Amino acid sequence: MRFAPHTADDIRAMLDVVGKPDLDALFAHIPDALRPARPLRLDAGRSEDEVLRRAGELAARNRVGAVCFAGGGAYDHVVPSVIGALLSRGELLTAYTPYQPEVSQGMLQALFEYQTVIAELCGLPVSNASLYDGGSAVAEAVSMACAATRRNRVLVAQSVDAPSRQVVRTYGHPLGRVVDELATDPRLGTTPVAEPGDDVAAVVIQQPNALGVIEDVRAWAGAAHAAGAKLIVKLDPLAVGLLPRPGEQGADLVVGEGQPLGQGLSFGGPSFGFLACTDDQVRRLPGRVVGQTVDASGTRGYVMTLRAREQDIRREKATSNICTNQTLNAVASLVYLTWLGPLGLRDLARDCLSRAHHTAALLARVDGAEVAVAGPFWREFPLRLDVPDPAEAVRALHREGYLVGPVVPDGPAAGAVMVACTERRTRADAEGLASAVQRVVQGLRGQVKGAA
Amino acid sequence: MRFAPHTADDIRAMLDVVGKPDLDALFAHIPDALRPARPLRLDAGRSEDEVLRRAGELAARNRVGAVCFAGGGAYDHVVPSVIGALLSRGELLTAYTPYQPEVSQGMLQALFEYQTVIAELCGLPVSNASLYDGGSAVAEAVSMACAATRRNRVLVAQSVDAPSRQVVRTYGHPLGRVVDELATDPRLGTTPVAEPGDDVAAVVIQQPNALGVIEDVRAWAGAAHAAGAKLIVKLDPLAVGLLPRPGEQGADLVVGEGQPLGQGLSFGGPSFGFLACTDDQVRRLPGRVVGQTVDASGTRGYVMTLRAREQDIRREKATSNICTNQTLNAVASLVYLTWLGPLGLRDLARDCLSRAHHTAALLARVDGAEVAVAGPFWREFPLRLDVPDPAEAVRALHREGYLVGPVVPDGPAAGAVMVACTERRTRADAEGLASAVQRVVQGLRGQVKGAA
Amino acid sequence: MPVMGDRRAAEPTIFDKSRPGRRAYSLPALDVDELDPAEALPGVELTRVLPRLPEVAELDLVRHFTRLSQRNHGIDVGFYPLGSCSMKYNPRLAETAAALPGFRDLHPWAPEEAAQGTLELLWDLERMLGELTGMPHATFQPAAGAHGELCGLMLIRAYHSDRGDARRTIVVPDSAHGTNPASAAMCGYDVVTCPSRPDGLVDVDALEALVDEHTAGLMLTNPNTLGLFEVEIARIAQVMHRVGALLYYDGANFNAICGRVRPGDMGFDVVHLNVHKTFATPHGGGGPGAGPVLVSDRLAPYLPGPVVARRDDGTFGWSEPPKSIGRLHGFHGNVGILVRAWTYLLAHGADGLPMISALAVLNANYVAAQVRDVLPLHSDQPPMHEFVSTGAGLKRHGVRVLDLCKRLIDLGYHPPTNYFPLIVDEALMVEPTETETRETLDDFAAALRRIVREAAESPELLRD
Amino acid sequence: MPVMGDRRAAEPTIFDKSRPGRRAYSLPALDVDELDPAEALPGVELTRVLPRLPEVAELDLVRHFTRLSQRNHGIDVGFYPLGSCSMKYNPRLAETAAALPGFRDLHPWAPEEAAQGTLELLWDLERMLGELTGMPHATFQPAAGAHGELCGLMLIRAYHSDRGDARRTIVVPDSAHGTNPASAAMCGYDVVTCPSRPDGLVDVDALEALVDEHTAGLMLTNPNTLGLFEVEIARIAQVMHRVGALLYYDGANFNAICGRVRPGDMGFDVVHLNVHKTFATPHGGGGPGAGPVLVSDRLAPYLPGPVVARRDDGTFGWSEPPKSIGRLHGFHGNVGILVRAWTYLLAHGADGLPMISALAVLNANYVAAQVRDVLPLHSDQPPMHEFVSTGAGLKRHGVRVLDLCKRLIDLGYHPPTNYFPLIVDEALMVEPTETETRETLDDFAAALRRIVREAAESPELLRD
Ligand SMILES: Cc1ncc(COP(=O)(O)O)c(C=O)c1O
Ligand SMILES: Cc1ncc(COP(=O)(O)O)c(C=O)c1O
Repeated sequence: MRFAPHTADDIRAMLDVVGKPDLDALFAHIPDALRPARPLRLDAGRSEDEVLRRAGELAARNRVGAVCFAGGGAYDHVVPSVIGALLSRGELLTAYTPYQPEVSQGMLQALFEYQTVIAELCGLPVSNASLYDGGSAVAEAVSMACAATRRNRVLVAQSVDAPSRQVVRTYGHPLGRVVDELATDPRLGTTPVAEPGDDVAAVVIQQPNALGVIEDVRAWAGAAHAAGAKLIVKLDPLAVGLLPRPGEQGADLVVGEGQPLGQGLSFGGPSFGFLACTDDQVRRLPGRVVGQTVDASGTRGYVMTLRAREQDIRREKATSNICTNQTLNAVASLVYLTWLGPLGLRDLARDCLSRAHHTAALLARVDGAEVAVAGPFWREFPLRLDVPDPAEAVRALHREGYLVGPVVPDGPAAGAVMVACTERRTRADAEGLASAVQRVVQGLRGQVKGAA
Repeated sequence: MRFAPHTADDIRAMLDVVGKPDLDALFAHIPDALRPARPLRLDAGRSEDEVLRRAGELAARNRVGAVCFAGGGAYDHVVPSVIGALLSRGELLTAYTPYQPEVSQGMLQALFEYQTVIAELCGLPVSNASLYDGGSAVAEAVSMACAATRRNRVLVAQSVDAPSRQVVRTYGHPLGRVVDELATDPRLGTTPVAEPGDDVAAVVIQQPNALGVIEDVRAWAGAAHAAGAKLIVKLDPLAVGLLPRPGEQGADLVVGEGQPLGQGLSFGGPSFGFLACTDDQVRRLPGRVVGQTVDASGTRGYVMTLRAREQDIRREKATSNICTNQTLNAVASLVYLTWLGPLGLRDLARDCLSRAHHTAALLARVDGAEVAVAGPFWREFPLRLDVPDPAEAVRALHREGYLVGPVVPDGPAAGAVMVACTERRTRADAEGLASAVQRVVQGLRGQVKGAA
Repeated sequence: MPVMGDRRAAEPTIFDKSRPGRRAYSLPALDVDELDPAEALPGVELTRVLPRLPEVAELDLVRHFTRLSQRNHGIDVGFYPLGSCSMKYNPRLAETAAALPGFRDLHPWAPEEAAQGTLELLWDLERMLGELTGMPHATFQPAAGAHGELCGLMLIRAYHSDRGDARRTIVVPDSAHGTNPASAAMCGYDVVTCPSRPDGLVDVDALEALVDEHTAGLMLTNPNTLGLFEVEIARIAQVMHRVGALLYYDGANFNAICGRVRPGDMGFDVVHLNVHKTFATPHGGGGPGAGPVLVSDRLAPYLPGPVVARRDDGTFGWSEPPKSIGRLHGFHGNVGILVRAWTYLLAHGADGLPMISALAVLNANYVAAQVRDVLPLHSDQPPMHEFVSTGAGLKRHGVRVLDLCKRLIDLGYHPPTNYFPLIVDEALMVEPTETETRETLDDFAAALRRIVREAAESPELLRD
Repeated sequence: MPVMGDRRAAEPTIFDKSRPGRRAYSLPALDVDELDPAEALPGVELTRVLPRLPEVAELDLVRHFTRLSQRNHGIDVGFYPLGSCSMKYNPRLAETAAALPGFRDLHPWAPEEAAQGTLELLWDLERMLGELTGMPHATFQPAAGAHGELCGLMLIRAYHSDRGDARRTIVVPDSAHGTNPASAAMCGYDVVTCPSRPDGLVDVDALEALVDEHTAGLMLTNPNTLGLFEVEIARIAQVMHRVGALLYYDGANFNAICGRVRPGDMGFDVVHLNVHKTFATPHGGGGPGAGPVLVSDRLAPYLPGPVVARRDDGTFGWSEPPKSIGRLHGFHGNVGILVRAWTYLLAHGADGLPMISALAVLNANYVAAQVRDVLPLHSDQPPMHEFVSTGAGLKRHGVRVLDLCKRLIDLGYHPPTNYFPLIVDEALMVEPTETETRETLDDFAAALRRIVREAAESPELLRD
């Protein structure tokens, strides 16, 4: 199967124009020594139906039927049908980066609107046009803060999700960046506020944090600013239906993972990262920014601004290299936030709160299970299970039809299992989970006893 | 949940303009006696997620995982992904009938192209822009033939699929139309050619017929014409990858069920019916016809022609009442036929032939199973099973993971089970079916013995 | 900002783009012996030529239909006030539901036990539509409104015949949609036209004079095609029933009263609903729709078979009405469309449906209030979900409603239905539907007023 | 035929269309006790204002984005000869595959046993990409090409560090894409620019003079950004390897050689592929893409973890490379995009892939042959999948390549990449891709020739 339109006649006629005897001749100037010694070890091409059949077989091997209480940055929120219907339109799906504004006004305007809603959610004046994901967004924010403060040490709360902390380290390592962690309060699950040293470029906290607990952003902003450091908040964008926007509370940079905003799961990608900042940091923004303009005829229009920072321009001194990012996902989040609106955002955030607390109360009644933190949580909480291996408990619960996780990897709640309740998790789901947890804990405890 | 945009403010302001105190006042002139005595006995509205959850539950109760060897007018052919991607575009999906050509050129041109490919497949010069389905298309063709010949008796081969024969009867009954059936050759499964009486308006045969067997269209055209009758052929549109187009062989009207042309199954609808005819019958065509025109500026354009026949025009003397028909399905078939092209049509028809004959040979080797006709078949054939109740065998096979059917309702092959092989049915599928048939026949035979 | 490519230019046809040997298709590799057709089918005439279908690569196919679509208006693009069509928002959730593999991949001849989900859905739908119409029994075979009309009239005929009563005529108001008389003719009836009063309502006295023991029934749209509720419907029903005739309800305008007034309570005996109007299934440029027919108990035995039944064990199956008129469809009707309609009913429910009709009526009255001084309404009775104005006043400027419609297109609006109903001179039939915003309605009303002003001040603008 | 509505007019923003209280959303009914946030979260500061998100009904939402999309060009609409972007047909079958619930609904932290399908797919993809690049080990975390560059350079850095070898510089040709030096800078390297020869190829002698034991590596695109195959690549690799430096292959132009020449065989040590170019996953207006990185055995221990592994029992799971540089992505990369790329590889296979590159090269050469007399190529070496012409000759008419591009838009064409690569004066970089027809290429070449003619005959047409 191939998508090229060429008939044998086409090829002959075109080779004539080009002046080559055959297709291989187009490659004649490539030294023979570079050609592979043997034919490609790949199957022959397949028809659409055969490809989809194989895809269907593999897809069926993923077991996605479980009721999803999993969290850790990706949540089973409602994804309204309009998103797929609109984003699949060829004019959006098959466009390149809007380098040519005359023929890209649709995408440019959508990105401008996206930036506006993200800035609004973050409570900051400026947003870029998307980043790869939440993890790299934290790392990019750290780089901005280091550049702004000319310092090279950052404090990252241990209650920031582990993958993001790792990405910060990976990005920082070649640059000699020192990444230290702020311990979590063992009882509350929050990050106790303390003044950073004056060599610190930024403090990074997460709201709500990876244990689901709500941090005191305002206090942290005060502490960071007192030390001349930036406060970076990794934000769950749906939390602002309930909590103040971090920018209002003093955060200098607000970043996050866009998955909750209408993105579906698809194993964690594609989704997108967002980043908003204060006005003074605009020139250091990684990625693209779309601006409004007025053309010669007085018509409103949109263009990619800060083009001097684009990737087709040489920049040995760059602090960011992002070119292709996650435009379509960003636009999907715009569609989602338009669908949700301010009232929906509020209702959704409140529903998550009610459902999560209801579920937590049910689970707390199960013998051998307890909520691992005492601090205030919103949609997600760590559940400590009295079992030898929490990963085994996660697997056993999945076999019972319930997906939970991830397992908290470190810190005071290490070994607890995250449980998240979106607006989709019903009372019956919660009751089902509670009795599954009961069975699993009993079973796994028993196993150990049996083994002992 | 509702889709109306009205806020409470909107409603108030609009009622002011209209001069009504509240919404109920808009209905004040409707006599009270007409209002229902009690509130609606319906559930309260649901959110999108809840509706889709319920839809998902019901959809899951349909068991569609079986390998599909079923036929009888609906077949499991490849439906390429491009169809859904294009037909879901809002400009096509949410348009009304193209009454206003200035803003409907896209749909009009697509219908014009549709008519062109259908006429081409049928081997006749004219096609309309679609009918409801294959069954009603046969009935409409019969009406055309009766009007043209001013006769009111038709001969319908018993080898035309039973539902179509019933629709012809239903449509004809109020008009006093006499519908007689032509018997099927018990050995061959074809309809033996015989001269109809000179009171016969039309002979209706099916190509290939409902037993899957290929009829002699050319001979039937001769016989019908000799009696002054029209020959109506209900055509499987994919068969012309192998067989001559009926129009070439003398058919006056060619109709059919469009399902095989990229329509998917969806329990038999929506799909569409097609109808093509000779030039002299154009004014009697039911439904719509789109024609090409040139506008004042010399640009090519398209319009609905024969508008005098449209439904917004009074026509007590009508012979057809079709208004909304199956436009989007017709356009889907155009996309499909464009995807398939002449070479694909040929390859597909030949693949079906090879696969069906291979499967028939395998099944014929099963003890208690035999192909019920000796005539030449293409994609589909009747299989006679040595079981007391063929419907029970169909159910048992379905439980084994194979869908076959329908059961032939009448005629010499009555009680046989139809087995169809599209290009998607692999060798492994056929082998699986053969062994399932073996098990089922043994089991059901055994049951009777056990019961006896 | 400039736009690339001229969407006004004619798009070449797919045949113009075709080149011999190009292809988009791919088929599974043949893993059985390839047969020579001539050998496998001895004695059968085989084709010597292949149909001249287009030959293009997949990208060219995608481009062609993408570009055609860009040359088409739809609800998704803008306001679509086409009277008698209920061009409201088509919720995308319905598309998601219909595309579920369990619905999409179900073969029409699958055994009942494999089709329990769809059968239950249809049974459920029958209950809901029964509640809304006041008629408990349904057939889902009719594929559109006109198909439903034909079905309903056949039921009326079967009912009379069954009583040995061979009635000959169907009464249709002069304001009726063309499909009404056409359906009656297709059902072998003579059509008797009943005049409307000057205010557009049925002239009941005239009706009474028209009917007798040969009258099989009356077809009525209520609200009628002028958007007016037939307030004397109870008397109309009396008149018909008194001579033993039945009443057929054309559901095209059901959006005006859905959840508020029930055809059954008005005295109708049989109704079709256009789910592609009232229940927002997409029109698709002229279908597919669905025209389920609902009937009262006395017509139930005649319904086309099979119908959906609930068995004692709680499962669902097909059953054949005892005196069925027979099939009207080769399979079971446009089931995929009925799935969409079902989602619409579920989404709205008891609270949402009466709100839909209220807001549809509000929107129509709101536009009417803003234009009736320049484009007079045909009637003083308040309109329901649509209104009919006359543009006859423009004639003195040499301007026709046709010109007004073309001018609307210039201004970016799809024109309303025009020159229908026939009884109104220079009719303009506006149905905004409930899913349009006040701002859209204001802008549209302003555009109409502007055009009327232009007609007086610079008619040449409109005439060419 | 007229067209309704002016697509050139500015579309109001979604905020312009917003009205307080309008809504599109619907959420499942709350079936647990509703908590008062202030009570449930004592001591927590709650928001007092809601973000000013747009408030519109669902139809207005659908219309807004439908109308925006109509103001955008895409491959589906027409030719898109944007050099360095491989704007080829994006097969729709890939969308179908990625939308399968088994892929779409998989949670990133699902246990391995619940993710066997996707893990096997990624393992399979690693095998196929390994075969095509000649490098057997992959990470799928990079979300785009530039992300892959950063990853690859980090691997090079980790490799050298691990050997106690703290190298400082990365060499990048002056023709390189901007992301190359930017990635090097982000990885803490000093960038050394290597000049190109007048014919656009790397000046290997100059390169040799530039490198020493402080050189960590060289980043190279081959064919390079002029569309020219670096025929001396073997010598380049020798030069680099001799000083212990590694070679990074920027896969942006892999479409030219996929299935024919392998970076591994050319001497490269690490490569990224842009699946949103070579393997036709849709660009989405600027992403999502995916930039998987493949490496030879010696770099494998440093790959970001976790990577996919096949266990002895035939199941698949995650494993952590022993000396991993750590994560580059919060989850597992753009897996949904990788599913699409996998379908593309399956669909084409061993026979199709070398044909793709051949026809991509043929198409570029075909256009080049038709325009090189008026828009001279930068080099005499035959171009591969794209060519770079110079429009410098137009300057004497006061016309710039920028004007030529605007004129192309008037004529209905998306302009080629322009003013890149920087080393070519008034560069015009044309990449037709293999999915365009000869007719399209003929028409496009004719349009270019027409504009060059206009530049001479009526330059004012172009200048305003
Ligand atoms: C009043 C009326 N009756 C009947 C019909 C016919 O319905 P359908 O187009 O679904 O066949 C229409 C359609 O516009 C109509 O407006
Ligand atoms: C030569 C070259 N290298 C690198 C890149 C960056 O790739 P991406 O946009 O996927 O990050 C591009 C993109 O255009 C490119 O053309």
